[in-house]
Amino acid sequence: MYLAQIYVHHKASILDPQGEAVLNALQRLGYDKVDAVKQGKYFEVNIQADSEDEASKVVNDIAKDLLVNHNMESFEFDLKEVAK
Amino acid sequence: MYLAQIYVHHKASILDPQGEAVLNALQRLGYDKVDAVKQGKYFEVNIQADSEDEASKVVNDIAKDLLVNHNMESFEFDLKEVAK
Amino acid sequence: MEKPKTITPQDIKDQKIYQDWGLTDFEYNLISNDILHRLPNYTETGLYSGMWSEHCSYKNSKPVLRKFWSDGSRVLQGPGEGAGVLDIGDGQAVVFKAESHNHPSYVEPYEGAATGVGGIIRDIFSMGAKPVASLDSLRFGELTNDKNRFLLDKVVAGIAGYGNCIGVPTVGGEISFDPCYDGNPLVNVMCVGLMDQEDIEAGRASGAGNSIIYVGAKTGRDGINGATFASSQFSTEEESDRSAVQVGDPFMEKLLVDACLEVTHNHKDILVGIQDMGAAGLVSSSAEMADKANSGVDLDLDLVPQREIGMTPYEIMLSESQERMLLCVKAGHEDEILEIFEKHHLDAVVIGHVNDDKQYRLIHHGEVVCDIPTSSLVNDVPEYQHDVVEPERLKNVKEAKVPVISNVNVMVKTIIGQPTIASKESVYRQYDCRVQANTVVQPGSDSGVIRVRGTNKSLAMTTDANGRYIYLNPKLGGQIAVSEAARNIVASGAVPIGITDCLNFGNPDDSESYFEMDQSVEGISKACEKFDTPVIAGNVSLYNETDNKAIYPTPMIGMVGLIEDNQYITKSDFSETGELVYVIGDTNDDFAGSEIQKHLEGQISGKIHFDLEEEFSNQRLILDLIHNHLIESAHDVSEGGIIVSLLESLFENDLGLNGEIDITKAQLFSETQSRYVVSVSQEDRESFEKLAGKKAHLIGVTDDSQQINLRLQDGQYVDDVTTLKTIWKESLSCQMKSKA
Amino acid sequence: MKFAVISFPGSNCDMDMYYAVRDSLNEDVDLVTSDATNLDGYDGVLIPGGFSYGDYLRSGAVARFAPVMESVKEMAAEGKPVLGVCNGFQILTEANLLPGSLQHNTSMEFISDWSKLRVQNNDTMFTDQYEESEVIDIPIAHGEGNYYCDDETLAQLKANDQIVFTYEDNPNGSCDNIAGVVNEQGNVLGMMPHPERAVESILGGTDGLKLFKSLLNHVRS
Ligand SMILES: Nc1ncnc2c1ncn2[C@@H]1O[C@H](COP(=O)(O)OP(=O)(O)O)[C@@H](O)[C@H]1O
Ligand SMILES: [Mg+2]
Repeated sequence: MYLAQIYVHHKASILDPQGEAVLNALQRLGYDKVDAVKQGKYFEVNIQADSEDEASKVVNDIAKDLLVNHNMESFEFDLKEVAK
Repeated sequence: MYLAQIYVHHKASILDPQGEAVLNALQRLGYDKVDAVKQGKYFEVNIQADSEDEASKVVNDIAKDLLVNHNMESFEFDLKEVAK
Repeated sequence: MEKPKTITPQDIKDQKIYQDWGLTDFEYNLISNDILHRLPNYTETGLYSGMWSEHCSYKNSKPVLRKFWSDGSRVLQGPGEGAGVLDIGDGQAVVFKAESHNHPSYVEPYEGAATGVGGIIRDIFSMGAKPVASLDSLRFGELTNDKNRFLLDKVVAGIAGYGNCIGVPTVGGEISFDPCYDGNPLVNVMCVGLMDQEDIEAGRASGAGNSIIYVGAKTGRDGINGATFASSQFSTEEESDRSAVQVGDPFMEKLLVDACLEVTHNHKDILVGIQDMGAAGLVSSSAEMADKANSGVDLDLDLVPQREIGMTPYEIMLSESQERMLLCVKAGHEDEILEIFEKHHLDAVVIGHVNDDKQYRLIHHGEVVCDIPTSSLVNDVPEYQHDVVEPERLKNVKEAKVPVISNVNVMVKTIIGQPTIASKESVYRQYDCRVQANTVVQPGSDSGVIRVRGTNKSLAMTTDANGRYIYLNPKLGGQIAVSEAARNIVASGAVPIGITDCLNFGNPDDSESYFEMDQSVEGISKACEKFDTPVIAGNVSLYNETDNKAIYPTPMIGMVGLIEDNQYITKSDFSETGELVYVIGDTNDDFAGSEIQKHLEGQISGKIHFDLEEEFSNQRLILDLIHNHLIESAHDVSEGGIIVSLLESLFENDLGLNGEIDITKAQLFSETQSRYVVSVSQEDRESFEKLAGKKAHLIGVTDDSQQINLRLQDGQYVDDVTTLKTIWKESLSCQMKSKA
Repeated sequence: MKFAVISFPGSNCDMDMYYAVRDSLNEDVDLVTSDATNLDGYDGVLIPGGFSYGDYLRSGAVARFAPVMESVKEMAAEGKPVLGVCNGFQILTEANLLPGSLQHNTSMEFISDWSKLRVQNNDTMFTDQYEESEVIDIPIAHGEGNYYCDDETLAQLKANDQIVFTYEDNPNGSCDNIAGVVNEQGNVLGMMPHPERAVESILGGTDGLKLFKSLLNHVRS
């Protein structure tokens, strides 16, 4: 069994109103050391797979099919083997 | 300058409707190897700080103040030093 | 794209780079030889390509658009501004317009639909009106296809996401399905606003020295030259070749609405003009504003708020970043306006001035990067006359076959379960239709109805389009589209007062496609004149083709009606047992383009019948009946035929119906135009029949049996209303959830 | 009597609430922006629905830092009535004036509809005009109305009779069908359904009126 941690973020040129809103709020709260915020999605997915390769294929597939909007987002992931 | 990558997720005991919806959709698409999905948020925050300690304090503060709902969510983060 | 610096005017000419941006050799030569008398540089060529695209210039559709009838005593503002305006009495006005976002919604359905909503709302408040309602008219390919289900799901989520957040209720719309919309869905949205007549604003930049103020979101590389993109045909291979997707920010737009309305209401004296930045972004808004005032502008692009670094003048000017507005403000009063925006947490900056030499001049990093006559961007675009050729299929058309119904119960169940016919509740349940607390009739009836707060009046609104009828007969189909909209308005107790349109067609260079547009516009115009509903705004979306396959010609009609007194508001449901049910209008064998024909034959064909005079007199009758309090409910008969209308009217209050109807089983599904189903209380029977005369056919009485029991010419139809209701209610969501 | 309706950037039901008080209750009411730092002179505060700050991070999360919230907290502490509807409810939970949190609806879809509510506690300053266990029709319109609290909190809510409204037909997955709760003192009510949309028969129902009338009676006495 594998645990995939998938990070989805906006592509650079895509407007991220959520990140903007968080940045503005932080600045109003006085966090003047915070320069830029991007907000994305984070998934933890449990995958039954016998090898890291197999798990990694599943992650790429589900990212392509569902989790990631390729017009606007890109993604990265980490895989960990975990006990059943 | 530091880049903080902050992962916010539901506490284990709490039902995560977004994750459930994703899991259902994946199962409908035929991904029967996917067992469980949790959906959270992922932030990339640029912080002007002179040390890792200072940056990490900022991250803890903004998480506590704003980014995380401590009723339902918990968080982790990584810090990277980056060029200005 | 190559770095602009390295591309010289000579390169643009020699390598015909302008062609990549949609300019023809003829247009390019016109610009360099007749307008500028020199070669345009990179930025200038880009600006012409955006402004001279079909989307901005209507160069292909203008000859047709001139055929629209736009007069009428209520018209305060016809086509040409952000939106049209009609007088509704008491010093107030209704403002509305519709817009298509078909291509963007195919590429990125959530954001495409959301930004469509955002764009049309900006058109409304840029006139000085408060947006009070929206409607959405949608077309998709069949739901048996994964991609179409995905598109429907995301488009609806996008409309909901934007409309709900900004707080404009979505009170109506329509959705239907045909294979011709595979790869080419239609996403048309309409917005309606209300205002005091004295507050009407125009998009004008006049008075040398007055300031041009930019407000709202920063400019990024979003949807660069989207206008040109929307004006070209689509091929599936090119899908990946596009600039950054535009993302909507409804929160930003909410701030903009509030701030701009404060400016237009309270600071009229110092505001010269205001316009939204839509297609072709900053260039189109600034050039149009200046041109309308017969002036020019000097803009300093370094002052334009930018989200990304290193943007070129071309990118800055043609970006279609959302949620931006442009104002012209009297010199010396800039700070007053900037303060208002600041109070609303918005960034606003002076980016230039009106000049006195009518030139359109842009400065970037201290260099003049564009210096051309303003008017040439807006007015010098050539207008194209197109050949019109009647398609073969429209010649020698035969009557449609009368369907053979072996089992009427099965057929009724099948038809009411078709996604085009089934309840759209699973969709409109996602739309906040009550925000602003004015919604009197919510989605699910014939029209959405919004009361005008502080008066005893209401506005009814609907969208209608039927590509099938227009495909079979463009001219009559055009008349039917307007009539169907008017029928919905009238059934709710309102007098139709005007329309907006969205002309969704294929490639105008195809002379058959052009014929369809030309003829349907004639039909629309004729019906508008008959009903006294001028065309006050509209939008054109051409090139709706994928891999050379065009959609059905689908002009969408958005209509608004006025209810002079709220006591006339009428719903489409039967409300009680013991009501007499009548059909107004005769039923014939009209199966051309019908739902049952599509279902049985897999395609549509045959002759369309329609009589505009009959239509008009039936509408008049319905209004008379309502004004005399002689009917309890009214529902028009449209797709699916009379059986669908009857059942829809029974469902809401779980009633039954028993009676006799002098038609055949097949005619239950006939789509003869100009008909209504109405219910009448027993005590009004005599007065009702006296007024309605031969137009009314008594067909039965409502009861609490929860059964429909109709004796027909060729048999009897009995079924359980509750079962039918479940099918009708759940079909759409079932089909959305099922796996292909 | 005078009420304040708080308008945050992005609130879109602020005017609906304002009109409900002004036109259906015939009481004095002001629209107060969230930048205000003082609510002196008001007998009660109404926090309306909408999408404050776009609801971008979590609904209500950013609004809780608006300057006016200090005064709202003071009023709550003084025992004056504070009503939060929809986004107002979300703001009150984020501001810790009410227990629990509001998550995405289980369907993950926005839901706009009429809903039947049961009045579970008609012994509050917001509900004493209703009958015990009365079932009322009030519109809902939310994407994140799924009420969550931990078991301990839920037990407390029950023990103190803090659950004021429940859904008859739970639309969003809320635990124990909760549609509205009060704080322990009983002067802060948060609810997802919109009573201000049910105060005129032309809008489809008037079941929300009794809530405003209860409130008014309380303030008067
Ligand atoms: N996309 C939509 N958005 C909002 N309301 C819709 C939508 N589609 C259908 N409706 C509503 O469902 C009802 C039935 O629609 P429709 O069958 O198209 O009516 P008609 O045939 O009378 O024009 C109408 O009240 C309409 O406003
Ligand atoms: Mg209708």
